[in-house]
Amino acid sequence: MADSGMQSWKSLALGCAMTEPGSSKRFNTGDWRSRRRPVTDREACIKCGRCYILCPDMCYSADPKAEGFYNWDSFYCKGCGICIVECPKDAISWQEEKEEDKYGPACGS
Amino acid sequence: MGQRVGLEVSLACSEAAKLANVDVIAAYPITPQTHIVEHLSELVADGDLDAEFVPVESEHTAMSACVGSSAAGARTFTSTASQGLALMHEILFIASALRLPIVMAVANRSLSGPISIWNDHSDIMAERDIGWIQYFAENGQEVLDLTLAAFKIAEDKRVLLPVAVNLDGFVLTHVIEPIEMPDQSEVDAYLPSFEPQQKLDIAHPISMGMVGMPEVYTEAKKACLDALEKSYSVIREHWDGFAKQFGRQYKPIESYKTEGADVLFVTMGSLGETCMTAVDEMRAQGLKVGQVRIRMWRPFPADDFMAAIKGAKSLVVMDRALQPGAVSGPVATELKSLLYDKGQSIFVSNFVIGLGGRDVTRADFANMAKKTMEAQSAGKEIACEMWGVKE
Amino acid sequence: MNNIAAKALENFEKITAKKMPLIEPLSKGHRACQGCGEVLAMRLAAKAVGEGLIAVSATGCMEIISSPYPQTAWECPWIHVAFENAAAVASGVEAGRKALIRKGRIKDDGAKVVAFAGDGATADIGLQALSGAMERGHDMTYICLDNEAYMNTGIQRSSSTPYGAMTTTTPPGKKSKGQVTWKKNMPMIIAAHNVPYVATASPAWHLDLMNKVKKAVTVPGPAYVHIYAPCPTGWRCAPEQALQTAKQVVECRMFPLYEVIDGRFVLTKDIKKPISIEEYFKAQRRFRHLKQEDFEYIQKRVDWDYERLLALVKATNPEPAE
Amino acid sequence: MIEVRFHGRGGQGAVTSCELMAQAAIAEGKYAQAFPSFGPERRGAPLQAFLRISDEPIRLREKIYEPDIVVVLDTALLSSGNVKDGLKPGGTLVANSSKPVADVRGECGFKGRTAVVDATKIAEEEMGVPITNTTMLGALLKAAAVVELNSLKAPLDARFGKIAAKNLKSLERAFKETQIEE
Repeated sequence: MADSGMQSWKSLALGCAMTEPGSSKRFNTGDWRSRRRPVTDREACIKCGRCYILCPDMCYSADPKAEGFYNWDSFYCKGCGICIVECPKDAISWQEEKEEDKYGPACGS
Repeated sequence: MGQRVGLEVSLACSEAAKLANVDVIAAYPITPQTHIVEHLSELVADGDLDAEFVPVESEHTAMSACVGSSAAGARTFTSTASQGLALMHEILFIASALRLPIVMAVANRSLSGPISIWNDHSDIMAERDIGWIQYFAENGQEVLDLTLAAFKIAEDKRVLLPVAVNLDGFVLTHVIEPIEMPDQSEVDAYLPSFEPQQKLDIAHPISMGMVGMPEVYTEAKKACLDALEKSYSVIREHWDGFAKQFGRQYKPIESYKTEGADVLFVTMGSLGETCMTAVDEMRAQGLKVGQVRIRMWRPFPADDFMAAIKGAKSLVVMDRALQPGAVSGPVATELKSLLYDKGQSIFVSNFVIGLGGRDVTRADFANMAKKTMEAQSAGKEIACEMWGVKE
Repeated sequence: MNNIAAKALENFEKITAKKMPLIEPLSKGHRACQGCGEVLAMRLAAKAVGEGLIAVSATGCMEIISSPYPQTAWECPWIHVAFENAAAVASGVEAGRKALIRKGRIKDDGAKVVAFAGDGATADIGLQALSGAMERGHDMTYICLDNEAYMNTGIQRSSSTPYGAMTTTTPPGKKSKGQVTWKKNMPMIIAAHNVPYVATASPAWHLDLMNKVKKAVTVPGPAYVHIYAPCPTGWRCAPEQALQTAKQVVECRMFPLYEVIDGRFVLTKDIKKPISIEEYFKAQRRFRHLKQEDFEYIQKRVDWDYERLLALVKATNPEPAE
Repeated sequence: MIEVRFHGRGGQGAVTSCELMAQAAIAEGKYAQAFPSFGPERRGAPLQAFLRISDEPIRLREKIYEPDIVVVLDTALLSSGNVKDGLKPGGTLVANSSKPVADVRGECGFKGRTAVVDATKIAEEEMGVPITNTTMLGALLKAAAVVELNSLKAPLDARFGKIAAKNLKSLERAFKETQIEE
């Protein structure tokens, strides 16, 4: 069972282009994290949005149910810790994480 | 009908690009191609051609810019020669892999070292595997016609591959000869505007030039290979269409006095016409010789070639480029491998001739035919002989 | 000196924390290393350009991590051709669109052609194509994401690697101190092309970075933005410290933030009380082998460069007549 | 010939584990091969590394599709499904996990011979870093005496210099603490 093609050559777009923009969204980089995840304490959070704007993997998105706060996305977070260092109020901190919890759906803090 | 003018062949090439109403020309000067791009810049400067003329800083950038403009959906033309073509080498493969219908005129000139600005085919022979459609013009009219047809072929949805039109440096580019200049209306009837199948468009974003992971690279190459192989019939179709529109018919393999010929010369490019005259003279002396000219080089028209040489006893194959360390010259190697596949054991002699601008005369053809017949009857082979080397 | 950029930026609308574009032309799921400062800088830049971005990448980390078939992280039109021709391809895209718009074949959708390339692709192998594109005056923006070495191939030195830094091809040893040449000053080289807008930026000041990119695409003609891009993997420092490093490099005056608007040098942040070079080097193992005399040499050279920049600011902004 | 496939992440040293084992085997006069799964490894991204050891010259350049042993350096990879693919019947799974063998088997759906050790804990206690590549070699040697343990000393010294001793200690501890169940 040597390497085989992933799709028929006839099904490739012209010039092997990728015609679905942002198809990487289906790729789980969350499993790159090991043993811990960043968690936001919304009491301390001042809604400055630095975690949202400074995350290299765009894991934070506005929480529709709580104006100004941000949800964290387990599916993409690689556990780099930039948000923890850059949060002006140290509202984000590491929390131990068991393997099975990693693949939960995108969840709020 | 167009009108008949005396025109330098280079300018006929530029006129073809103008008649095709190209959108972008990105080119860098190099002898002997320079007149093509100079004339284009004049046409643009005078408003005779509405196009962006991009005076790039190198041929590597010329082809890169052509990839960019073609990917943006613009009809794109460039031309180069020798070292310039060599400098484009890396990007030529990518242009075909991205299926971009760029048209390029190559004013064939030898490759350095030593540096030589004169004519032979070593530049294009070094680019055999780039995945482009490649064909040869043999005189000025053919340069204009085949450049026009190149856009039609390249942009056909069944093809969508770049096309290289080869014309011999100096021997064609710098010659004034009669050119039948078609009317714009005739050209517009033959060549519709370019409607790209996919392009860089913020309304329909796509990613071009992705990393070809091991799981897809083979299939990506197969798709391009298939397009090049299938382009054969589309080229025939559009050459026939050209004949209906303009009255001049082009075929993948052109034959001359092959009926009843024992010995056939095989030529490419501008040597063809001198060789035809040599055949006339030899026929007059009762020698059974004829000539086959390879116009379509990639994809190689195997069946047409086999049909054209039916009945011949020996082939005198002209190569105008060396293949150092190989069994024989590039064209001869191609033909011998084809003959082997077809179980044909026809005698083949191979001469590398006309390197670096050295002239090829009718006498050369006569002597090569004589030498071939002598070798064949003596049971000796001429695997690859450099013709006319001063010992 | 003409004032193309100044005129175009007259009523420039700044991006602020409140007025932040929501669009993300670079999407999630890309494969950058944990804590990659370069992908963050590219994300911010793409976000600043917004709707009309047409991106042209050079071969390099950002191209590889964002386009392993079939996963593309690009939500906007994107093309990658080769390593040394991002500027050339971009100039072709710009020329193609310009002709098609003029000939009425496509409508002017206001798209912005932006090239993204690393420091190697910009300062070394692609310098010629960049110089050509800038000199020809194409309406395009070129963004150099400078992580100070060839990271995609595994941390080899480039002409943009800082003096003294360890890379796999400038290893410190008995006979060597690491990189022995001074970092090539790309922004100055491009400014010398009389390009209407040149700027340097750091992701530590993300709004400044985004506004400079937005200005670059607003100014007609060629524009160049040189962005410091921390690389924890390549510089051997902790991923979470990426933006602290991006702050310190500016605060120690090694990477001054400024703009060159129609040839006028405008300092973004004048670092009056710089931190020491050692302070900046401390968190990065790529500098760990350096000694005191190295720090002194580097400090002298950094100060000299900074004084020269201040002189340029003064020289190109004459005092208002009394 | 014995074929071992290592699973780890960019930056965890899976390739180094293979290289150390190959060097040890070669020092013992055997033939060996160690190579990564070629590709743009990124820090954190899952990757594989391959090891072949044999008494005869090895004339194979394929990847390893049917390993005799699979070594999993990163616990998270156990549940990503493909670690056990192609494992030969009677082959052994060697895993870094703090859980008992039964849970490890459950996590990656493998019923065969399994060796488990909490390499992360050992590595942190012995070396202060959760890098498990050398520690897991102890578990590998416990699972199969592919090379002599002390053949690894020289390669470890050459590779890690001053911190080689700590690596060796961590490796030896893993050797002792590895639990194996048929």
